[in-house]
Amino acid sequence: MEIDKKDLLWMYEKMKTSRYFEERMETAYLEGKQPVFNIGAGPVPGEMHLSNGQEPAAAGICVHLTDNDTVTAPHRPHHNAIAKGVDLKPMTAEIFGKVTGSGKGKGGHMHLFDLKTKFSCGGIVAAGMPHAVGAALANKKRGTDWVAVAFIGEGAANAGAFHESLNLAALWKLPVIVVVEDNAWGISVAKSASTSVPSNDLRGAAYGIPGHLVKDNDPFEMYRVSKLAVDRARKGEGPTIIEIETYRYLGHFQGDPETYRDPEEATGLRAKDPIERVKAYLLESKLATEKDFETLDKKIFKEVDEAYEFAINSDLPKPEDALNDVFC
Amino acid sequence: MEIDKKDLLWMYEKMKTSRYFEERMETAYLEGKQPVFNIGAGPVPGEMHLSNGQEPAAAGICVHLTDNDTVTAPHRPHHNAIAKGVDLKPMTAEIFGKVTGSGKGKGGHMHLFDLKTKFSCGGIVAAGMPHAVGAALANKKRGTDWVAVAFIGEGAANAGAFHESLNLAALWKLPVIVVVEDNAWGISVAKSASTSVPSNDLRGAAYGIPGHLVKDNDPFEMYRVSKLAVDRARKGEGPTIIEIETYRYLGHFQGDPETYRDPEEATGLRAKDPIERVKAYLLESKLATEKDFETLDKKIFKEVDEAYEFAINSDLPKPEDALNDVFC
Amino acid sequence: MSTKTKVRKLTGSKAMAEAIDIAMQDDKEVFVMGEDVAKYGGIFGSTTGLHEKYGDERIMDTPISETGFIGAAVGAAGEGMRPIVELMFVDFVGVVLDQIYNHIAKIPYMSGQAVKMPITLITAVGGGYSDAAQHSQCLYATFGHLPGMKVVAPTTPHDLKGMLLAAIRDDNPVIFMFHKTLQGLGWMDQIDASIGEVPDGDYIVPLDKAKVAREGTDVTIVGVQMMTVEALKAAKILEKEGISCEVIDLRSIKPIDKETILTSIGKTHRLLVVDEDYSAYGITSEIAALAAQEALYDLEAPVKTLAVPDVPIPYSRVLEKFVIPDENNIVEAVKELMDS
Amino acid sequence: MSTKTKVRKLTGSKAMAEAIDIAMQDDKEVFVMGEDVAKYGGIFGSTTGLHEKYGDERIMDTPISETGFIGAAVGAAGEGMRPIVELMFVDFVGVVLDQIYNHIAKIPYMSGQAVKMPITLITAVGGGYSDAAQHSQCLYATFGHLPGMKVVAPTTPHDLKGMLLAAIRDDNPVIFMFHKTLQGLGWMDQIDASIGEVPDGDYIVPLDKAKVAREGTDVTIVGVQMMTVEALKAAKILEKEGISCEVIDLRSIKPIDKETILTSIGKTHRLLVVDEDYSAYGITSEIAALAAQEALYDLEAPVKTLAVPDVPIPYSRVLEKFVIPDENNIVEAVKELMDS
Ligand SMILES: Cc1ncc(C[n+]2csc(CCOP(=O)(O)OP(=O)(O)O)c2C)c(N)n1
Ligand SMILES: Cc1ncc(C[n+]2csc(CCOP(=O)(O)OP(=O)(O)O)c2C)c(N)n1
Ligand SMILES: [Mg+2]
Ligand SMILES: [Mg+2]
Repeated sequence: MEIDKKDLLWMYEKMKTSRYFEERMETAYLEGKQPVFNIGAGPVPGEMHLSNGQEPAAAGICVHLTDNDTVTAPHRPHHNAIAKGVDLKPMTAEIFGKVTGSGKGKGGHMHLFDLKTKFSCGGIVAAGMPHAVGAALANKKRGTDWVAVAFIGEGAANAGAFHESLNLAALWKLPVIVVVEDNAWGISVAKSASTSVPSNDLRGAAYGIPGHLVKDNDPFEMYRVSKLAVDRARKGEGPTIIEIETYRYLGHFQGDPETYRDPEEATGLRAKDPIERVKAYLLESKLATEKDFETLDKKIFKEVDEAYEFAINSDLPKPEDALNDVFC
Repeated sequence: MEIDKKDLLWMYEKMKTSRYFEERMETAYLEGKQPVFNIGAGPVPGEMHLSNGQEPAAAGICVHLTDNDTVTAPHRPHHNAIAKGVDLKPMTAEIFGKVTGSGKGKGGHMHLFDLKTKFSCGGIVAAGMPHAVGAALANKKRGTDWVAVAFIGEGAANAGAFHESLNLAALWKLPVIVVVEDNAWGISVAKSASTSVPSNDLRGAAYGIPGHLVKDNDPFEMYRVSKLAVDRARKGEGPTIIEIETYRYLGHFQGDPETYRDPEEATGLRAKDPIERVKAYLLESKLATEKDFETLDKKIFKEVDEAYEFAINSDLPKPEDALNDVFC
Repeated sequence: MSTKTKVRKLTGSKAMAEAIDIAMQDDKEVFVMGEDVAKYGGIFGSTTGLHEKYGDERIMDTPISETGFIGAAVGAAGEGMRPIVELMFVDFVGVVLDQIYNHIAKIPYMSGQAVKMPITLITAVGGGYSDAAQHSQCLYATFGHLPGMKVVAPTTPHDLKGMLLAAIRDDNPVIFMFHKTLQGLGWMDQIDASIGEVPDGDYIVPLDKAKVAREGTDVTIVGVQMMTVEALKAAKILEKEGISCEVIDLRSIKPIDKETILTSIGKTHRLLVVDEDYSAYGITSEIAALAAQEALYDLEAPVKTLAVPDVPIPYSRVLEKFVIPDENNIVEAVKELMDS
Repeated sequence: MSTKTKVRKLTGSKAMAEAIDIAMQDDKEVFVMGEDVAKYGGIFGSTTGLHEKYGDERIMDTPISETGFIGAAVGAAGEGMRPIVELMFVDFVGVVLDQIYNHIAKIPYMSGQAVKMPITLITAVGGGYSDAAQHSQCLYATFGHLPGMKVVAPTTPHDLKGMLLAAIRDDNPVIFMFHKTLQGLGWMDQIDASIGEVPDGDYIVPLDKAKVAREGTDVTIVGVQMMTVEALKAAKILEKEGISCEVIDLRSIKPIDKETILTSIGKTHRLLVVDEDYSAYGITSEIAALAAQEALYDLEAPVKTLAVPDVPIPYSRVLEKFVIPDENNIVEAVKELMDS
């Protein structure tokens, strides 16, 4: 399928933004955690799940979405949020636990919420799927053609919420797309040790809905099947499952010893980096020049750097603020 | 497939026993509930879910099982228990809340347990499925060829536990057979309003396991596919899903106004009664005579009547017994 | 009561259905999801007649997928709708607690109130009719312990209607527990308390206030739902013996209306707490603790409590009767309290 | 301590792994199921080294299917095995509570003890490291409220090993809660309390006994896990100011060891209860209620309590520190208690 230049550049920008955001986060997270690593120390404490390598899963479908469409994401949400267009400043500030954060510092990196772009995420595996179903239900009740996308990992596809959500979505013909980001691992558990089928697109058969499999983290193929799924949903034809074989360059969380996998694995994946693949394609097909990318990258770095500055320079909440916001 | 006489007569006996047991229960349950119906009144209080019409689902597979094989059943368990060979006396006494009951009167009709025949049931939809998976896991660990059968209703096939259990069973190649008793209704909700696929055998595709569909409550076909599934499980080849279109002659529970379905429905189903079908086949094919059935029925009625007598004549527990048996 | 003044009496279930009807009429964002809420009208009658009136779009039967449809309420609320979801029996909360306590209850806080969860979860509680260990629980404290939810358990038809209307219109998540025996259903035990005066039209009963159901001077009895009913029966009996009981109908499990309780203790100096839920970490402990912390010097006797001893609810009637407190247990306990 | 006496010190996680090792060695029916319990050794180290020793058959990684594999423990226990299942974070209990409280906890009772459930559920609790609202809870009382389970929360490596061995061998279901910060993990805050003397070999610590962690005469402080640790720190500070604190390490959430607590109150006449779990319907209320019912005349001051105010655990460090009680809050509270 022909992918127009605009969309490809958009995908490149989102993927590159996400990658650079995560690389800065990798560094920021280690602050205060050296020489002795302590998960609770530093300006960014707590668990940190980074998405380096998984960018195509997010950008390849969000390119087909607008602010009216809903996205729910799991514990590894940064690339999804960035592709959906979440404002980086409150997002970054939240991760730094600042009062200017999207949750006033109460949520943290696994709990980012943005009403404007209808983005949310959470730390309980598969729990975002019914949320997407509910958003899609509201969309249908209101007669809009808005859709809802639920991102999950391949490990989450074995949780009960996966089944209940897809049955509901199919039964009620709701505009839901489930994107399974298969990064081959659920923490230390390989897909073959968690999943009784080779890929989760096959599970569409259990709900009478289509499933698509995107191999080898292919941004172009992700773009293509996502378009089919989003169009189908907008037309009121119901849900779709998309599984994409993606890459987890880093550990499950920062600090993961990764004793369960061959260090070579990540090296091999990095050699096939999807962002570089998109860039190469655009260059080869003369859709963009090195110069264009220099300009674009500058813009990207600037936006991310400003978000980090904003976060770092923002104030912490007042301790007693902890007691507010339980009820409105 | 040839079904030998012995098996067919066994199935007839179990189905007839179950039917007569339920018919007596229908009457017993109404005691003390007339003229004004009060679910809490009479010698058999609480909810009562009867299985009249669903006998083939139970007898058609239990004919292939021994005491070493495990069965878990849901809230509508009597036909499953009887087909598995549970001793009618403690079972009936439990339903009457007597101290001689299988749970000393603490469990009730939804909570019948029998170690000898490895039977259990419970009141939470789909919750028995993981129990069957666990029994099968123990069987496999011990190197036996024992299997575990989980009976559920078609409504339960949309619960998360269904998905998690089948994925585990398939992943670990466990000797599990899931029998979905499709009686067309989940209380007042029709299958078409709860299930996104026409039948749950199709959901085998989500786990890479076979599925069988038995149409029109056919005892012979249920016998046949159950043999395939049980043999497969005993050989260590993994789980199977069987769905059988069965009949619910009565309301969801006794006292159900059934305003949601056409009274004609049950009448139509009764006209195709599966027990009569088996009897007719045995007579036509000259495998049994009317005389044989007279003798057999007498034996059946006697056994059931004795169980009711035992239950009715047994003592109630002492009130303070309520405090025992939390811990051993 | 006088037949002159025109009063209208409804059962608990009719009162609930009327509240939902009013709320749906004046706000099209309100809709209902649950098992058997449509044609059946709810197993315990909470949506009686509403499906005929509002149709499949707004009174939605669901599959047996509590995590799916109660989780869907989160997404719908995120889009600005006001879902009412029914969890048929509170005993089933174990298959959906995550969506309730980690999501519905916490999203407003985790988002700094950017995202509101105006969800009302209605659920049936209570035993007394031999429905055994998985269909007879109250679990008041299970919800009360977890932050982010208002938890109410009204007793009278009047309060069922007024508090349900308040719950549906509250922008915070509300767990609305109704007692099966107080629904006035034709197929259950018909008790007087399940029928009562219910004003026509629209009115609100606050979600955070207990009610003095009967005034008294010698002892304070705190209960909720059926335990309030039993306490009132006991109070009548004790009155004949010259003991004056003040009966407080808790109504709100979370927050607890400390003021009403402390005021009463200040007056009677004796406290009995009665609960149909389990004893450990339950209502009886919560309110006894309130006394120990804020009314110690008012107490003229050790606090007494009656609750389900820490056993599952047994099936057999004799056993169940033994574990659920009733008027006789209360009469006895009050007498002991007066003598101590 | 003296270097002459040969002592062996272990972290909490090593102590747990050693207990499981011993139990698996002397009973082949014992096996472990959980997420990342095999090669990873458990996210919080509870099964460190066991997969190498026992292999896939007995140390089983599972999919993210808590209802599936914890429910499977029911079936395996029914066949006479003794499963140990790990729920990685207690916060995830919402996806599997049904199997735990309606099945594991009730089957023995519903079957009149015909069917036993010798299942040990191990699960990580606690906050203090900014893991936010869905990964920092304790939920002690959530389990304590529901009948049919023994619920323990050991503090020291010594007790972690001894109580885990007792739990695995108990024929009743046991919920074994271990505190992340007390596991002595290399990637978390390294605190002294997470390392301690642990005897070699096989020994049992009873599941139903609290422990006087420090003797004192002026005030009784009851805590569990990190709150015991904070209480002991506070006691040291208060000692310098001439206030003698008796610190009780609760250890057993259910049943509560009333005798140990009442004896101490009888001695000190003042009670402070500290809890890292939510305040409402929690440990602080349960123990304050015990005093109000059984030690009213021993109390010389109203009971004081410190717990997480009823809010979700916030992410930002300053906010989280504000809601979780620490030694300073305890020192303050004790002083107020002495002045009242
Ligand atoms: C219900 C639940 N169980 C377990 C966990 C712990 N946990 C967090 S992430 C994770 C692995 C998820 O794997 P996958 O879905 O493949 O996502 P990935 O981390 O690979 O992006 C687990 C087990 C959780 N958060 N929620
Ligand atoms: C988790 C859970 N949700 C809801 C219920 C209430 N309930 C009991 S039986 C039933 C219908 C079950 O339908 P099906 O599985 O088809 O079995 P059938 O009653 O038709 O035999 C429902 C909704 C329950 N017991 N457990
Ligand atoms: Mg993964
Ligand atoms: Mg059915």
